Amino acid sequence: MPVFPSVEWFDAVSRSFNSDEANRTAGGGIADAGVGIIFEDQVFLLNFAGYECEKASVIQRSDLENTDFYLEMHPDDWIEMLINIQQNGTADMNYTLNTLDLDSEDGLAKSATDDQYRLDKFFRFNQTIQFFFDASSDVETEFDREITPA
Amino acid sequence: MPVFPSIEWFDTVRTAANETPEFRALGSNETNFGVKVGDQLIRLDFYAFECVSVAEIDEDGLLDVDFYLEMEPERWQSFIQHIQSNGVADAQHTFNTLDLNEPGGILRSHDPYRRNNFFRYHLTIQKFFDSAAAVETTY
Amino acid sequence: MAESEEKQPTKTTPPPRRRRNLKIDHDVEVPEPGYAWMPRTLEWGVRVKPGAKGMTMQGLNVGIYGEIPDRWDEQTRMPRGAYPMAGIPPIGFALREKREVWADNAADLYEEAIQRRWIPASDIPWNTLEPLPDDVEAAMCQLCTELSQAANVEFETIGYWLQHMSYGYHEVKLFLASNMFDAGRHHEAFRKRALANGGGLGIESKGEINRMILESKGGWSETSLLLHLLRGLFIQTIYRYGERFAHNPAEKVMFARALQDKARHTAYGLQHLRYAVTHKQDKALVFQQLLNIGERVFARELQEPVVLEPLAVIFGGGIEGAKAGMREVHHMMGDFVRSYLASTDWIGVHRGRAFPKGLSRYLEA
Amino acid sequence: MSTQQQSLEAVKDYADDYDLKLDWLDTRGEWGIKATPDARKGLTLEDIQTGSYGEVPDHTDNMTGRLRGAAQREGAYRTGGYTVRTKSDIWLTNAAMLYEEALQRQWSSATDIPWDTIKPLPDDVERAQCQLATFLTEVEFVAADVPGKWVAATSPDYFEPRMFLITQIMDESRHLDVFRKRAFANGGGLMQRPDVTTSGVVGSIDLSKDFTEMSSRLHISGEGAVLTIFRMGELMAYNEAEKYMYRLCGQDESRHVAFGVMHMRYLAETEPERKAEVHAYLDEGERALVAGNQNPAARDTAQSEALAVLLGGGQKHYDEGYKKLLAIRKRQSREYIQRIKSAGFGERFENGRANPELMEYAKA
Repeated sequence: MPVFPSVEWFDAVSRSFNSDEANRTAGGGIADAGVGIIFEDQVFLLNFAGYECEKASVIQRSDLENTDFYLEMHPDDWIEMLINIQQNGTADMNYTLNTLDLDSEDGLAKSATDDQYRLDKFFRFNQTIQFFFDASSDVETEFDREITPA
Repeated sequence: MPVFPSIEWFDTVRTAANETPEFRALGSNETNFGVKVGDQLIRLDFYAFECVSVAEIDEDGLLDVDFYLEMEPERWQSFIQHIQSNGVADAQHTFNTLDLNEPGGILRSHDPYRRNNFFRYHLTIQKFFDSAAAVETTY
Repeated sequence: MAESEEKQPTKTTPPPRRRRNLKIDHDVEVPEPGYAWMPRTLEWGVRVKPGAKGMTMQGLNVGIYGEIPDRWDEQTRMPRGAYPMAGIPPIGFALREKREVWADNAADLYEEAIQRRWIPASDIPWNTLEPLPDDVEAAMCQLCTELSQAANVEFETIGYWLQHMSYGYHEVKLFLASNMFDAGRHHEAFRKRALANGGGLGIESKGEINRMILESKGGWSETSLLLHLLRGLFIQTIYRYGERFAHNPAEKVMFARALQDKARHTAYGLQHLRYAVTHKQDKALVFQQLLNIGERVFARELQEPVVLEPLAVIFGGGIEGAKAGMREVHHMMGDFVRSYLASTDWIGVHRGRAFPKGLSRYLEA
Repeated sequence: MSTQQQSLEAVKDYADDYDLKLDWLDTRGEWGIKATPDARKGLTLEDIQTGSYGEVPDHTDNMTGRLRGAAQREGAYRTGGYTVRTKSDIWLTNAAMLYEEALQRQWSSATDIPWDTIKPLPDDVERAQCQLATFLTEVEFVAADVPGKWVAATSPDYFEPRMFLITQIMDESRHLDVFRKRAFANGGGLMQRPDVTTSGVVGSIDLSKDFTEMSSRLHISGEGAVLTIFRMGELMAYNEAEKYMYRLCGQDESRHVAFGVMHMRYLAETEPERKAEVHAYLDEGERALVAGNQNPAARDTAQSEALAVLLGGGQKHYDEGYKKLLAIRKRQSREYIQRIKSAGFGERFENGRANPELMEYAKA
């Protein structure tokens, strides 16, 4: 069972996301973006190209400057979001990415270069990124800790 | 095994088409049209993303449809058999091509506005008949 | 120092805190709300449910919201049925009569356009293109040049008119936006075909018909007559024959898809033009006059070889077959003229003896 | 395969025999072009920017509607009357990509919104939602009418940005329609139309005579503000239908914003002498952003009251909703500032030119 977060876990989610053609319609579709993911001191890069998430890899924090934007939350909030997705099949109304972004003091989507054009890709491809994390409901996931919901 | 043409045959194809995601993915439509096989006349009603009904009609019923497709029974049979051997109608067997290839054409209508519905939905109609590929048929 | 440490970004952010609600300033002074807008509605209690086609624009036309006035005097963008506010400066819409734009099928055609959309980049199997003989490729490229330019004229024309149509008839504005979108797709698809198989673009059109459509500024109905009926049906007929004579699945799909779009535009044109004729006494006469000229311009430009000759080469499978191909072109023109005359009759404009020889000669084909 | 020259000679002989002109065969654009589809996206507009067909002139006298790269014809009518004939007036580096993205990411308000998830809401909340929907129904099609005019006014040599503008027209149609649908979907109706916002007053999007002026107001100020509304809409949605509606509109809107940012960036890089003029448009845009006529998140408008009701969860919690609205305005202001910096006009936030009230919002 893959552990969140890990390349193995992101690969499993990518397989589920990439294989579901429904993710290409209804506001999904091609999305070219490098998306960073920060979970404590672990940093990952997701490469979205065309209709798919093509690759997940571990990167250095300094490499975030090469991403279009990155998503960073308190580790407990990451886990809470993913549990919510697993319970509902998709994120419910309180756990969509945009809601998490606006409804938190620090925000969720950030830019390492302060380039709003690249950060705006979070909005441009919002449904695709949402479909991606929603696809994690198909992936049995292990977490490295237990959390108390906020 | 349903006989072509019969209500049973068209109903079987209708069920197969409605269950095909590619059929629905071609988009919504709203038309009714006739299929004339020799003296036999069948009316098909399409609405939204489905073929909603098939019914037998008489010659007068042709006045109530947007258009109808007419071929001799042997031509229809050969057309269906082609789909069944090929899986789908190939480039020479699309209705538009058949209409232009056949002397006198196969598309008929008494109303130019309603005739135009064939062109609006021809890919959906084509996909409907492609669904016959999986329907065991006798003639 | 390790490389990763050296590459640390200069900008550091504090570690994220546990999520909590948006940070708000509780000391801010909140002005008393007026709520003047709260009771302002002309009709309340509407509950439209989605049907088999989902929630459609046509489905919204209930109660007062479904009352479509013959004239819309509002000179701003106020949505039909919204609670009006006094003192809004006008924008100035030229088309405010229902008969100038309306077609009963506009809302449904708009939804249909969305449901039946396609994507030239990925829905056309471009990898099925195979090299063609130079003469056939050149003819195909010339045809695509002409079709792409005609689509360009179509969206330029609608782009001009869209801003002049009042918001009382938003269904028509929405449909025409989809018509522009379709035309853009045709412009794109035919350009792509010309540049995808070892050829290139051909020569531009002389532009007689283009000019006639683009310079039609007297009224939208008159423009629609030329754009949707005269030129539109011609292009639609070419698409039909394009599907029939496609050399590969890519061309087959391209023409088949474009044909559906074009038939939608025709459906609007026919309904609108009939509406215009039946709601204005002399409109049929105006259309007669315009077509007397327009058909002759059309027939004259057909003498230019850039459309019918390439079609003859395509239909004939090459220049050597162009003679046989030209016979097919005559069939095509016969189909066009018959559908055109049936359509003019349908809208209430009977061409009769005024129809030019340059076109009627194809009726024998 | 024969060479083109051999084919042409054979053709000419044949043409003489059969009374064909065939002159179009040897009067053409560049020959031998074979664009290759992208493995992931199919054959895109970027793929066909190849050979001479990818060369975009800095200035064009193409007034006949000729496709870029097609052969010019003597005696062709000057049908275009195009006023945009200078590349920097409309160009951006990625219009082709944004066009393809727009085609791929279309959606249907009829069938992609889960309308059946809408359940009756308290009257004050429903009224607030309908008030906002009425506002958006009206303002969204401004961004369809106006680009239509510019599509018609721009030379086909710059067809990539024109193509993008056509997708925007389609997007905005969908926005008009989805908010009208929302107003009627849950026992409500349309409410008070906005005052002034979309009318033809000086400096308005409608009246701009210059594309960049129009774009700075439409794509940067206007749509940037509306993007924030869509984000707020998603945050305060009361059901899945609203959640989807705002999220999908937000995607579209951010594409339009991206167009504006990249056009301004191109202009700043290629015609820095126009920067002062663009700052004047931004001055106007910022005044509108804080004045409340254009921006529903601004204070003391019907829309801002409706937003506060929605964000708070009803009239009873208006104060809390209002405070949330202000907090979001801070985000909106910061995003706007960052966008302008991305576009190459960030100096206005260093030299004191930026609207002080806006800066205050961002700081608060």
